[in-house]
Amino acid sequence: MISEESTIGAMALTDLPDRQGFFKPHRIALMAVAAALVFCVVWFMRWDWIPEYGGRLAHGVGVTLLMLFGTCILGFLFALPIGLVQVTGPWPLKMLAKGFCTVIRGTPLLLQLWLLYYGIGSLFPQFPAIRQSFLWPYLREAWPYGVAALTISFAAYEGEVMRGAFAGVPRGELEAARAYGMSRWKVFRRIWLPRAVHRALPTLNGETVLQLKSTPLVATITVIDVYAVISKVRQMTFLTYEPLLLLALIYLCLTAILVVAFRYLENKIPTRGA
Amino acid sequence: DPLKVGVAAEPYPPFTAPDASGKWEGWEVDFMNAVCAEAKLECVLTPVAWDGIIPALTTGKIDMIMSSMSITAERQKTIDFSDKYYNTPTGVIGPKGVAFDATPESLAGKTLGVQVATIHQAYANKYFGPASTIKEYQTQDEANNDLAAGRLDAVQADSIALGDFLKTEQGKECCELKGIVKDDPDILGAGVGVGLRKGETELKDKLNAAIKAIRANGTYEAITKKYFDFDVYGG
Amino acid sequence: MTERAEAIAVENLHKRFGPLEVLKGVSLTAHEGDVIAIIGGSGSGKSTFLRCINMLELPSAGSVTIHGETIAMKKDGHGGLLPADRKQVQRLRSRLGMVFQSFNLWQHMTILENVIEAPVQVLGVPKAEAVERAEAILRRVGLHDKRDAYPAFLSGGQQQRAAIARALAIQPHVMLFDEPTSALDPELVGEVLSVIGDLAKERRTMILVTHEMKFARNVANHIVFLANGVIEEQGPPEEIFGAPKSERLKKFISSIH
Amino acid sequence: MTERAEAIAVENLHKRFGPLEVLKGVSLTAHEGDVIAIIGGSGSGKSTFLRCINMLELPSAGSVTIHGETIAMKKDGHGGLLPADRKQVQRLRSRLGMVFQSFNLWQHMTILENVIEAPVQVLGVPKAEAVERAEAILRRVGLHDKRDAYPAFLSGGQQQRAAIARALAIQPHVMLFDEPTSALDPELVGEVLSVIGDLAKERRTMILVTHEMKFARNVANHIVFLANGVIEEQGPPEEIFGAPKSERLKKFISSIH
Amino acid sequence: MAADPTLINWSLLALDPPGWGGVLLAGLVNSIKIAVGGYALGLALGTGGAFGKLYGGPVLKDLLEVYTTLVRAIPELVLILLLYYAGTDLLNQLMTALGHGPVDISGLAAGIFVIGVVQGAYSTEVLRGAIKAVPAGQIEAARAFGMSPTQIMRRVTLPAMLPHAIPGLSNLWLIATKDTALLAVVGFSELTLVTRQAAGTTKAYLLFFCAAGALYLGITLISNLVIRIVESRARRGMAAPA
Ligand SMILES: Nc1ncnc2c1ncn2[C@@H]1O[C@H](COP(=O)(O)OP(=O)(O)OP(=O)(O)O)[C@@H](O)[C@H]1O
Ligand SMILES: Nc1ncnc2c1ncn2[C@@H]1O[C@H](COP(=O)(O)OP(=O)(O)OP(=O)(O)O)[C@@H](O)[C@H]1O
Ligand SMILES: [Mg+2]
Ligand SMILES: [Mg+2]
Repeated sequence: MISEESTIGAMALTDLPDRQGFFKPHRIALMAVAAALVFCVVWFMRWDWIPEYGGRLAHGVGVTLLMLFGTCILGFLFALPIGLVQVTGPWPLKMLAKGFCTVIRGTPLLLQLWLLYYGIGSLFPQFPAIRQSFLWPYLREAWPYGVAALTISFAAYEGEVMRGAFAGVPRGELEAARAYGMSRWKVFRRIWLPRAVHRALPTLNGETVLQLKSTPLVATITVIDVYAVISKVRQMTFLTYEPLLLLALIYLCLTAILVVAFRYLENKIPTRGA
Repeated sequence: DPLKVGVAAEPYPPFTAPDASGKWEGWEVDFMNAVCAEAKLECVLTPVAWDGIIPALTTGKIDMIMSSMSITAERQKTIDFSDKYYNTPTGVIGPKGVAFDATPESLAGKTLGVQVATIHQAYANKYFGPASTIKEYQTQDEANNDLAAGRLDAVQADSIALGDFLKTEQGKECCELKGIVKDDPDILGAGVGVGLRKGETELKDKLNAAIKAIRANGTYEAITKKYFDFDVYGG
Repeated sequence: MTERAEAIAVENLHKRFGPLEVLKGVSLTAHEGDVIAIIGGSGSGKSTFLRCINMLELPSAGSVTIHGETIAMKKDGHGGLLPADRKQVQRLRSRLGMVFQSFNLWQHMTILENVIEAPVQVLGVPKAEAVERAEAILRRVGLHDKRDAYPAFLSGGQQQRAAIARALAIQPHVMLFDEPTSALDPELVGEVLSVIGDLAKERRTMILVTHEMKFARNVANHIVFLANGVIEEQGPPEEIFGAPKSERLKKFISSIH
Repeated sequence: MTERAEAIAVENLHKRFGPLEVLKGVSLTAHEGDVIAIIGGSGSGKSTFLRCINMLELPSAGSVTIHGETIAMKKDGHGGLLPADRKQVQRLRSRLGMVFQSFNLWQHMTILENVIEAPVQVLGVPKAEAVERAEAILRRVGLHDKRDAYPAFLSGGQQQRAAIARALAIQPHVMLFDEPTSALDPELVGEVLSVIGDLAKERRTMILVTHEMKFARNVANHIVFLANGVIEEQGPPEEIFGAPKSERLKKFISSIH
Repeated sequence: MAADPTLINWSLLALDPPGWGGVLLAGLVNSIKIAVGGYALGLALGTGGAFGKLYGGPVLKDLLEVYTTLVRAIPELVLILLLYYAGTDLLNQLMTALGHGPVDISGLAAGIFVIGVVQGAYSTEVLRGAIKAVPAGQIEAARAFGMSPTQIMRRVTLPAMLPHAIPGLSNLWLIATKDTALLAVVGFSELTLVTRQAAGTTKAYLLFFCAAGALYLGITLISNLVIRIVESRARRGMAAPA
């Protein structure tokens, strides 16, 4: 597979402007223009619907965040073995992991989502055993399918990233650990894993932002996330732009929060150079 | 330039649905051809996502909507409508073997599926929510499918569309009509009309005249016979 | 010299990489307090030899005895050897302090964390005690003020000293150094050599691979000249540098200056 | 020496990086056939001086004259200078062959392509002719068999020779070398120095920044000692190395060995 | 559900009606058209953007920063909706203001425009990173030999940055092919939408989703092959092929 590095670089969004030297004359002019634009948007467009939908929007943001964090954490847990196996595993597992990553990364998430929900999901009720099982109340819902699809997708992309991260930990550092008599598990837990995760953090940041941007797809299988709420606003008010602009703003804020949070994590262990 | 007639890209049989060759057919497609011929308009059918069909009209991507869109006061704030060209009651279907009818009391606690951005969604929200859980689907098809799959307890929709579903293999097996909902003209509207941009009165007059003409000359009846065994024009 | 205990005894060590036989039967005994310098041309197998001692490289044949305990090996079925008892290897390794040419400090830990890692995780020293000991060692190598810095922010010489501190922290019976100065600029070389010189003064057992002949001469009590996978010549520094016998060694020594 | 034409004349060159004044008025004249070696401590501004000559670094004040043609400069409004005529700079640059410390060969071109690039693209030499000339030069620096190799696959010494060939290909009036050997190991150093020595024998004008005093002494006819941004002392090698006058130079020379 | 769910009705995939294979292939062709067009547009925008960001004036740099940040932070789905309606709307208003009638924007053109704008932001960053990865010495050497800025760009900067840019650009291509699926939400009949229509009409959801998945996967795998060839060509001269 192709190296992910430069795309991730492009998607990482980690270079926020620094505070010093931010305010330059031309920036102030640009900001004035931007402020004027915002003013026009606020003044000339219709925003009276916001109070009515505020509660639902907040709820939608909650669902979006739940989807995001739930699937990122789950997906990451799957990604660890998928990445590790590709670096050190026996070849059948290696091929399996590689195949999984290729197939998932090679097909659109939207399609995977529908395949799970409308495809596989609609087969379940044909088996009375499933219908009667304790799982059925969950299988009836849409969100488990959304979580499953997003988790699988994240695991595949992140598995590829972790493969690179595991492979990229300098051999010497692992050798040093072995030379001091650490057991294999200890080498993994104390040196290999933390080093790999640390190396992967910037990439992880980019991938999490991408994952955030994938969450609105679950709206197409009836999960009411913030995107679905906005769709509803659009349908109820017949406004074309205003709800979409608000939605863009919401995602912008969520992205910014993610980027800042990851920044904080990354800075906990400083690195030098590129 | 030919006029672009917007139709929901999601299949809505028996009114609009693509066949395996990608050609659109159904009652409404035939109706469109007849009206356009009558009004001497050159029309091309243009599939648009139902979700964005009104913005598509207002931003000029299409010139009219013929997609089973009911005339409602809410919509009339944004777009204009021709006279109605069909009107059918709204029904509720559910699985066989479970007894309930189309009343709020009877549906309370159940999960009801509707298609987004339809009068049915508005109606269900007003009368059945929040006592019933209302799930919104991009297409009627998906709602029907989820009902068959047991993920829904009931589906509310246009009775003709539901009837069509109940006639299918899948529908026959699982479900039946539970009843017709109580009418509310404010929401359920005064039938289905052709959606138009505001201010296009000339086009609107032409269409109204054409609808009147094909109803008078028997074309409307001939088309309807192809698909239904009753009159869809309604009272 | 004979009454001191044996710290390390390597016997008839062979190592091949595929078709290439790098070590062709090397035997070496280090007694407690010995400082042995291994010299030899590039590619002569010095690093490989050092790495075989703590099983970072598995020997193809031969045995390694550390403090009287021989590492149990078994055949791997491909003509090589495998450690019979992984636990034993781990235990014996923790008696050898290895200092790598490229330091190999763990980049995600501060210097102090690097130094206490092996004592706490491998030897089970309580953390407070390990920290106390680590601080003493860091003070000794002159790095106490850098204890909370991450390796990437240290100069080469400082990193090298941190690596030595890390190796010292497990109170090893033997220190193994692989070209401890080759990655450093001349100024830093002096800094590191003085630390190693101090260790030598304490009569700590050390085996070092080095290209710094002057240093080898001053610090080691025994010089081993490796060439073509065998020990071509060995002896006290005066002999090796003053009166080399083999042609190869003569050539090697003359080429240095 | 006075009747030979002036190849390069630098007058009262100043260069500041922000608050730091690196060159504080340096003047130097190289006549045709001169081989001038610039020596000095690290950070004394040797590289900066060389880079100012071909305007890779823009001087803050002063003038550079190449073969009688002075580079026209104008004020940049921030207290520095800018070339008044970009075309002129490009033209004059193509008379100077620069050999960088880190070679800077174009990695995406073969050695031959590297060598013909400037003649074809800048001087407009027909490709066939450029290839012919390039092959002759490559043969001279002993790289003819590597002409179709990419730079990354050559050893350091070979890359350095390729860089020299590339500079020679534009038949420069003056060759500028920035520490041509500092990135090489001792074996390769000899290889490169011998090529430069050959050029010196042809009486080609050269200005070189170097740390190899022995070489500077043998090859240069004029030594310039830079310290703290000014020429502290200059003269023929015998004087500079044999009878240094300034304290600083004395100290510098004694520190070399 | 069909009477016997285990029986797969392969005839549904036949190329001629009543099989849906032909429709799927037409959708695939549409997807590829949009992906190619959008990718090309994105590349053009990205090249301009990258050079603008590196060598442009302060105002241009800031504007490009806003463009790339916004586009990379907002979900493609939302961008597609915004651009699809707003983009064509603005264009029409512009045309009207200029005295022309409203132009007719085909779904294809709109799709290419939308994907292109999204891809442009990512390409900008990929290319910028690649250009920055070219060692400064390479460019300095070119300057020292008297090359003009355009010569440097043409002869050194662009070819030298290619090996750095290709992995990123390849990934963008794969993303472009998959992003076309999002145009389903605006009713453009690309592969995903026609799959949904076919599945909805025939109720053979699994069959059609799997078939579409196989087609997408096919694009990816073929692309990977081509990319590998291109990459090995561009990387010639680079040590240690990764
Ligand atoms: N993992 C390996 N696989 C194959 N060959 C190897 C491996 N490690 C080392 N070698 C080869 O073994 C020989 C000896 O290597 P070694 O690193 O021990 O040399 P050295 O004496 O340390 O040299 P130097 O002074 O350059 O470090 C070399 O020819 C090297 O190429
Ligand atoms: N682009 C720059 N910006 C700021 N300072 C610089 C820059 N380039 C060089 N300097 C400073 O100018 C001084 C002289 O640098 P220069 O590279 O000319 O030294 P040098 O004599 O070549 O040293 P060396 O022998 O180490 O190469 C140094 O202090 C250096 O830090
Ligand atoms: Mg070695
Ligand atoms: Mg320098």
